[in-house]
Amino acid sequence: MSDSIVWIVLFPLFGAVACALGGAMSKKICYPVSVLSMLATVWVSVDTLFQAIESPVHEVSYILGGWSLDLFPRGVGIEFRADLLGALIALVVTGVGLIVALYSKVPVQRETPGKEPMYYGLFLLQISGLAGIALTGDAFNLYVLIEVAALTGYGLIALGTNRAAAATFNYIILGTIGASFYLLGVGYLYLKTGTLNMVGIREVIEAHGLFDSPAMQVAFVLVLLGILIKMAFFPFHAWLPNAYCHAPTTTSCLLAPLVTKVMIYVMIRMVLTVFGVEFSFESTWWTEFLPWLVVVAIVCAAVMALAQREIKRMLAYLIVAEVGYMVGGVWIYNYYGLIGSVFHIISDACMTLCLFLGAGIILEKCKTTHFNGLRGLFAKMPLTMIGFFIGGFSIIGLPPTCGFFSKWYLITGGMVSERWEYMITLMFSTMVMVVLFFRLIERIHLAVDESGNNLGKGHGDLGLTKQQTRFDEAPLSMLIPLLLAASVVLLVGVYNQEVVNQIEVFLQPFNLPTGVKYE
Amino acid sequence: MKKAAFILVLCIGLLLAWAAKDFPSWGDPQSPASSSPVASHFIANTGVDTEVPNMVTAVLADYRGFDTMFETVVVFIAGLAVFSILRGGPKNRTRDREFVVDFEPDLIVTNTVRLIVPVIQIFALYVLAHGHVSPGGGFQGGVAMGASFILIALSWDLKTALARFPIERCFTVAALGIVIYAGIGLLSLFLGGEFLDYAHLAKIFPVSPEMARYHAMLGVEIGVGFTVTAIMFALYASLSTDGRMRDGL
Amino acid sequence: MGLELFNTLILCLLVVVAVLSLWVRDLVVSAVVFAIYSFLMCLLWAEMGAVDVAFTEATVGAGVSTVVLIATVFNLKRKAKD
Amino acid sequence: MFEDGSIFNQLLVERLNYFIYVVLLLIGLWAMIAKNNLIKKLIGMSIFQTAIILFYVSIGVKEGATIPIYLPEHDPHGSHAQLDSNQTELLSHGAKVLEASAVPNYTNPLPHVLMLTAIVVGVATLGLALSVCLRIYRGYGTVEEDELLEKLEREDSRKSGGSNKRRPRRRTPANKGGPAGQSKRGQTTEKTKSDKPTPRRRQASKSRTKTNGPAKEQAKSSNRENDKPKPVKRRRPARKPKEDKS
Amino acid sequence: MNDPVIVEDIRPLIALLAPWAGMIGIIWAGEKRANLREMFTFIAASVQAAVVLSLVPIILSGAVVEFHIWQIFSHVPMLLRVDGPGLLFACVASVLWIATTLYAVGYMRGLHEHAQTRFYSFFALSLSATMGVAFSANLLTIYFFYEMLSVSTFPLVTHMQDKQARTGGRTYLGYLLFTSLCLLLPALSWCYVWLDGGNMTMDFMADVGKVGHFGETTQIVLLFLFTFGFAKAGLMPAHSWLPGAMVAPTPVSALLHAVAVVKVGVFCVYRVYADVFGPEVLAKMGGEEWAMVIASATIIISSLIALSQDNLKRRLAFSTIGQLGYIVLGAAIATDRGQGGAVLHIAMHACGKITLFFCAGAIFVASGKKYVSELRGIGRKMPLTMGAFMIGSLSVIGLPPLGGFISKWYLALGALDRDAMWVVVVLLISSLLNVFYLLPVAVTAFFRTPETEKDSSLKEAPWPCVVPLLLTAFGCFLLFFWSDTLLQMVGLQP
Repeated sequence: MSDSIVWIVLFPLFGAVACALGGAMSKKICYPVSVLSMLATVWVSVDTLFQAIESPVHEVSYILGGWSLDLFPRGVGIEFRADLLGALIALVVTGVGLIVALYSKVPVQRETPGKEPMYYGLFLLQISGLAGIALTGDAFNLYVLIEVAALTGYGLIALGTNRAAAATFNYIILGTIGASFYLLGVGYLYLKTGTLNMVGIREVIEAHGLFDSPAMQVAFVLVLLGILIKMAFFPFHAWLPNAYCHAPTTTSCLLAPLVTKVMIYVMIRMVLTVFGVEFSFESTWWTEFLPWLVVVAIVCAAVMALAQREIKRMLAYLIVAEVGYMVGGVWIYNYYGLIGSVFHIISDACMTLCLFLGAGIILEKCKTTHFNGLRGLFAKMPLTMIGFFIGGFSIIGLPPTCGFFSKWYLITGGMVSERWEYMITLMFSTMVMVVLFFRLIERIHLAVDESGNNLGKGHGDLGLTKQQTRFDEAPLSMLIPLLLAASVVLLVGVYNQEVVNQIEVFLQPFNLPTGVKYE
Repeated sequence: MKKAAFILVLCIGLLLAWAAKDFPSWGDPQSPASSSPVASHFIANTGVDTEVPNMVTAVLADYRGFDTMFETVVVFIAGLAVFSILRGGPKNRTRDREFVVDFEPDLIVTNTVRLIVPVIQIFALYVLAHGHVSPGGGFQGGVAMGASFILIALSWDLKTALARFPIERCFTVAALGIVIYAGIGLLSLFLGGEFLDYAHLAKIFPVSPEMARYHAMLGVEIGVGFTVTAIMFALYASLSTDGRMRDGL
Repeated sequence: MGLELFNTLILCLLVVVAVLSLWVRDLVVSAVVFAIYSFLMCLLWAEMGAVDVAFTEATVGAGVSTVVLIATVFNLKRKAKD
Repeated sequence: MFEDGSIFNQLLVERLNYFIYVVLLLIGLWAMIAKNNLIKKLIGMSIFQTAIILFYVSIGVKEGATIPIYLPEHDPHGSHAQLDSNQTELLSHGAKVLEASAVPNYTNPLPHVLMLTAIVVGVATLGLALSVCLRIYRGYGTVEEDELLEKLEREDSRKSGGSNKRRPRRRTPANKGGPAGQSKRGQTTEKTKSDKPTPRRRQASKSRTKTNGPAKEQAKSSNRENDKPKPVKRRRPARKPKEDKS
Repeated sequence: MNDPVIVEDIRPLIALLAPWAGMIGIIWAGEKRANLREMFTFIAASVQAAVVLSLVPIILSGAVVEFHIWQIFSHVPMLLRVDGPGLLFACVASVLWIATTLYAVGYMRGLHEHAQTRFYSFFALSLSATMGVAFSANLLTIYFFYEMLSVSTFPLVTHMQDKQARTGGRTYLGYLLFTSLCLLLPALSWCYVWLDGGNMTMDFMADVGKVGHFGETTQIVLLFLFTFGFAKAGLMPAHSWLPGAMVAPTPVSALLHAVAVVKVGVFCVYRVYADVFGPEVLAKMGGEEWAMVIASATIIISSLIALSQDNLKRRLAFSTIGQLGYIVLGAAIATDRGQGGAVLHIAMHACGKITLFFCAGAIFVASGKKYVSELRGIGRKMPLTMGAFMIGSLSVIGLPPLGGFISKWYLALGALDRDAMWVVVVLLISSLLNVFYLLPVAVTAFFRTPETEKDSSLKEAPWPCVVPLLLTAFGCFLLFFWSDTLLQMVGLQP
């Protein structure tokens, strides 16, 4: 249908309202309602993506309230624009949301008993907000949607244990600082350009040549600072690990793949669409040095991940490192780097989802995600482990998982613009991830403890009772989503060309430096 | 920590101050923000497009109605989150309070409140309905309405207030408000326009498109009012009792 | 010009009140002082011609948030360490 | 120092609003980062947000302009008050587009609208954060950052052995003894009233410890709340059964 | 090369997927139905071998078989192509897999090993990866299967799941993944971006020598990255994973560390030298000199180390490193006969060395002995085994009428073609060293009297262990007499 783009936001919204209204009657309906609304959402977002692909200008524009855009600068009404990038991200958001919604049946009942209506309401509103962020074409509307996503996120995390609540407070403070900085930056933009529509702002900047006005520079700094805080870029990452590793299982499965990635999408949107390539890269001298920040970020995050002894916490630090990848991919400023960044948003969402689903199942079955509790898991639940390891291999970047291809493009980008420091850092973190995941595999596969003493009689004896290694797979409602996510990781890898083609179509008009003639 | 914070804050302050010299001079009508075609369009065309004298209301509920819808959703989220975060704690206070509040409702206070509350509520409705031609609208009216219930809870005790406005009903009403808002938008969507394009409501109501926008805005404000009223009260109820919904302040 | 003075006065008062509300140890007091801050803010905005914003701030900022703050502080320890 | 064009002149004289908004912003930011009490942090947060709102409103100010509500001569309804209120009539020559000369008479409504949204978002955030504070106080008995942090340290170090995610919270070691200031009070009440509670109450408190709250804390608290509000009970017998049921 | 006829055919893919099908069957059968499980392995192996052998006539007729799987990048397909060297390698691997399966049955059952299902399934996986490497048509495809092999052999190496297994596995993965991710990947993306304005297909047939467009230093750096990136080739600085991986059960060591894994490494290096750089580029840049130097150094040093090893499997491992050096050397010689000799040596050495490993395993099964010094007089108790061992050693040393002779002969010829006498000298010295570290084993076994007679109960290992090693020993002769076919396959006319 012609207006499926707005349905992407509306289906979860109405689903949430239905949960809140119907949940009062019976808590049973919440799960089916949310799954159904997510199915509908995925369907409309696929539809939107294809509309964007087929349209001659490769974007779907939808003005809410039916106001005209013929004014210069545009921006009377609020515009929804799904160019290929936005449509892709929206599809990722809704797809992840669907898988997690399927997954949520058991953990939600276990971890937040009696709160299902509120939980699913917040869950769906979170997806609605994130999808809206991916689609909106209005700078201030983006702020509102960011706040929607943020508030639902606080709620979803703090719903869990007291520890989670304690972790949430930092998140609230930092998240509010970030969002407010963004709002302030938008204010500066409005002060100088007089419009709020993203494209409108860029039109004004280019028409009036506002490239080196201090206010614009400060606006750029503020917006960037706010987004970096929201995406847990290294110095500002303090809120992330605690929040994600103490949150309820379903929450961490939903937030970990999406929130940071969507914020990186916002950064790309700001850099390319709002400020424009010329402003962002040429007329700001200090963006030269951002890749060095990225280097520091990746190295520190990777080292801290090495120090962790608990899967979810380790994964949280991995996310911080991956954020570094993507930010670097943008700021090394070339064609391949941006392709890599965008593609890494997608693939990282898939593999992080995969890993957190696996960790959730481990938590469900073994009551712990600490490294010591993992021995003999492969015999206990092989399918889960396979899914989990596919995610892990993708993080390491082994072909043909999607992680390999995004890393490939990032490395290529670093090579093209001769950012050797960035490239070497990628190598370094890759090796760190190899260590991390094969350490996990050893814990699961071998019968050796920390200091290397044999626990069993060696020779395949894990030193566990038959009871502990009995085949005991997770409930289907959790297992199927995990395997779904794992297969998505593989499929996105195998058919990466289909995705990358769309990204290339999106990036063509910005004529970024490619280093070589590229046809 | 404090030193670092102070230095960081100072740096940001210097940055902002540095930017301030680029600002247009104070209250300059020619500043880009004031003179931009967008602002002028709002000022010039609100009357034609919507016939609402109060431009702020028009822009809020119509030109940027989508923002306002999500703003309502934000309020709704806050209510849901606070309620469900605080729920399910120990049934009684696990810690004593610093000072015992006198539970006995004071005679003078209650009687005064009994007189005031209806006035407040009438005024709230007036603010809500009259927002088109004077300052006010859904939020202000809703907050005032919620404040009236909070006042009851303050002067008697929470039980009395909850008897008038049970907490479950709060969320029903709040959800209803969002349904009203989004429903009006959907109606205009189904009538062939974009989402929230109220002008198309004229196809089913015997009014001109402008008046359709006018009245649809009123409906939207009512939806906002519902949500805000319910959630403001729910916030107070949850927070003042630490989620137990008993023996409030 | 009178408005100018009024404006300046309120702006200076704002800073004082803000510092005060963060400085006092008693949280209830600081909540009340914050209400004063909000109200000054609302006056300032009304003077700047932003009547709707002023109205909202008067109801939300000076009204509900203060009540909510105090209601919360009643459930916590009233004295702050700084 | 105040000659024209100097930064001080620009800031303090011409653009006092911008200067003050920066100052308020910094105060709020500093409070959010450096204050120790969580509630203080939140008040700082509100100041921070109101500062930004002040900035937006200052953008919208226009010399010699009135509030963004049509004066009677521009009022779409005022203009046709005298002629019969026939809708089609009204359509034909009701409201007109404001002529460009009149536009500067009104302040720009857009920032006001945005800030309405921002205010509401602010209060929503505040409420949510306050509820999180209550939850923290429920679990750790303090809203002071330093105390909270050390308790969390202890809890994590205990929990790193790794067992069921939910149960350790229930009997978290962090709450044993309670916070510095409060545990003392707790102990005193314990000492003074330890003989008071009847066996039945002990029973109740014990059974409660299984379900929620750390054991000692619970015992104390049940004692306290059973004898502290005594005067209250005396005044309001109606509440008594409720108290005991729980 | 003048581009030959290209035949579209799905058979390469079948050869690739047969092990997967087998693996499914194996897992389905499980521990309880052991016979069924091993039968599935046999079926998979024989299907694979049959398919591969059925391709021989096409290749001999000078054609090339291709199969396009999917498009990796906009202009880099995932393409399977069967040409002479690849087919030769594939034949060796798949045929020896059958023998190894038979042997593995005897070995694993003889020692009552645990987790045999896992063992067989990952064994099948690694064979599939080997086929992929043998048949892949461009650098990216080969890289995919290379990584797949690294990961799928990890459970086999750490099969024992104890402390040594952990150490071995760590060295194994540490070396292989570090080199492949940190040296190979940059080299690949370098080629991808900078060649042909980003149109590099990295194809072995189409893009030979396009690396020549780079500057001198870049070429050297690339050659370095590729040579050590394929660490499975076991060139000297990056060789330590191979002895470390000897903790694996003997069938694994036999097939993977005498045939599949290490040969995959050298085969990749051969591909890079012969089909990415191409002889003339190599010659122009002068990179092949130091490649040859490294290879020769590897040969000599590893042989010297092998002399000092008392653990039989470790000794064989170091001898393997040396022999791999031959192949790299031949590839680096960059003459037709040299590179042909290198490919031949893959086959010849595989056949010889697997015999030796089989024997070592058989001895371990029968007597539990691991060290050369323990083997006195064991030849009288196990004549067949030790006889096979003798033949294997002779073939590795390179005496006619055994396969090893042919390959070494062509290596020497190739060296003479570009009159590098010193290479010939190196070959001679290393052959002497081979004699010194291989023959003593057989000699001790046959002619030294055992110090104690108490292990009179000692007799031959169970037949499934003995038969395969006899077959492979016989294979060494066959390879000598069929050498002209092989020569034709690698494009050398005898």
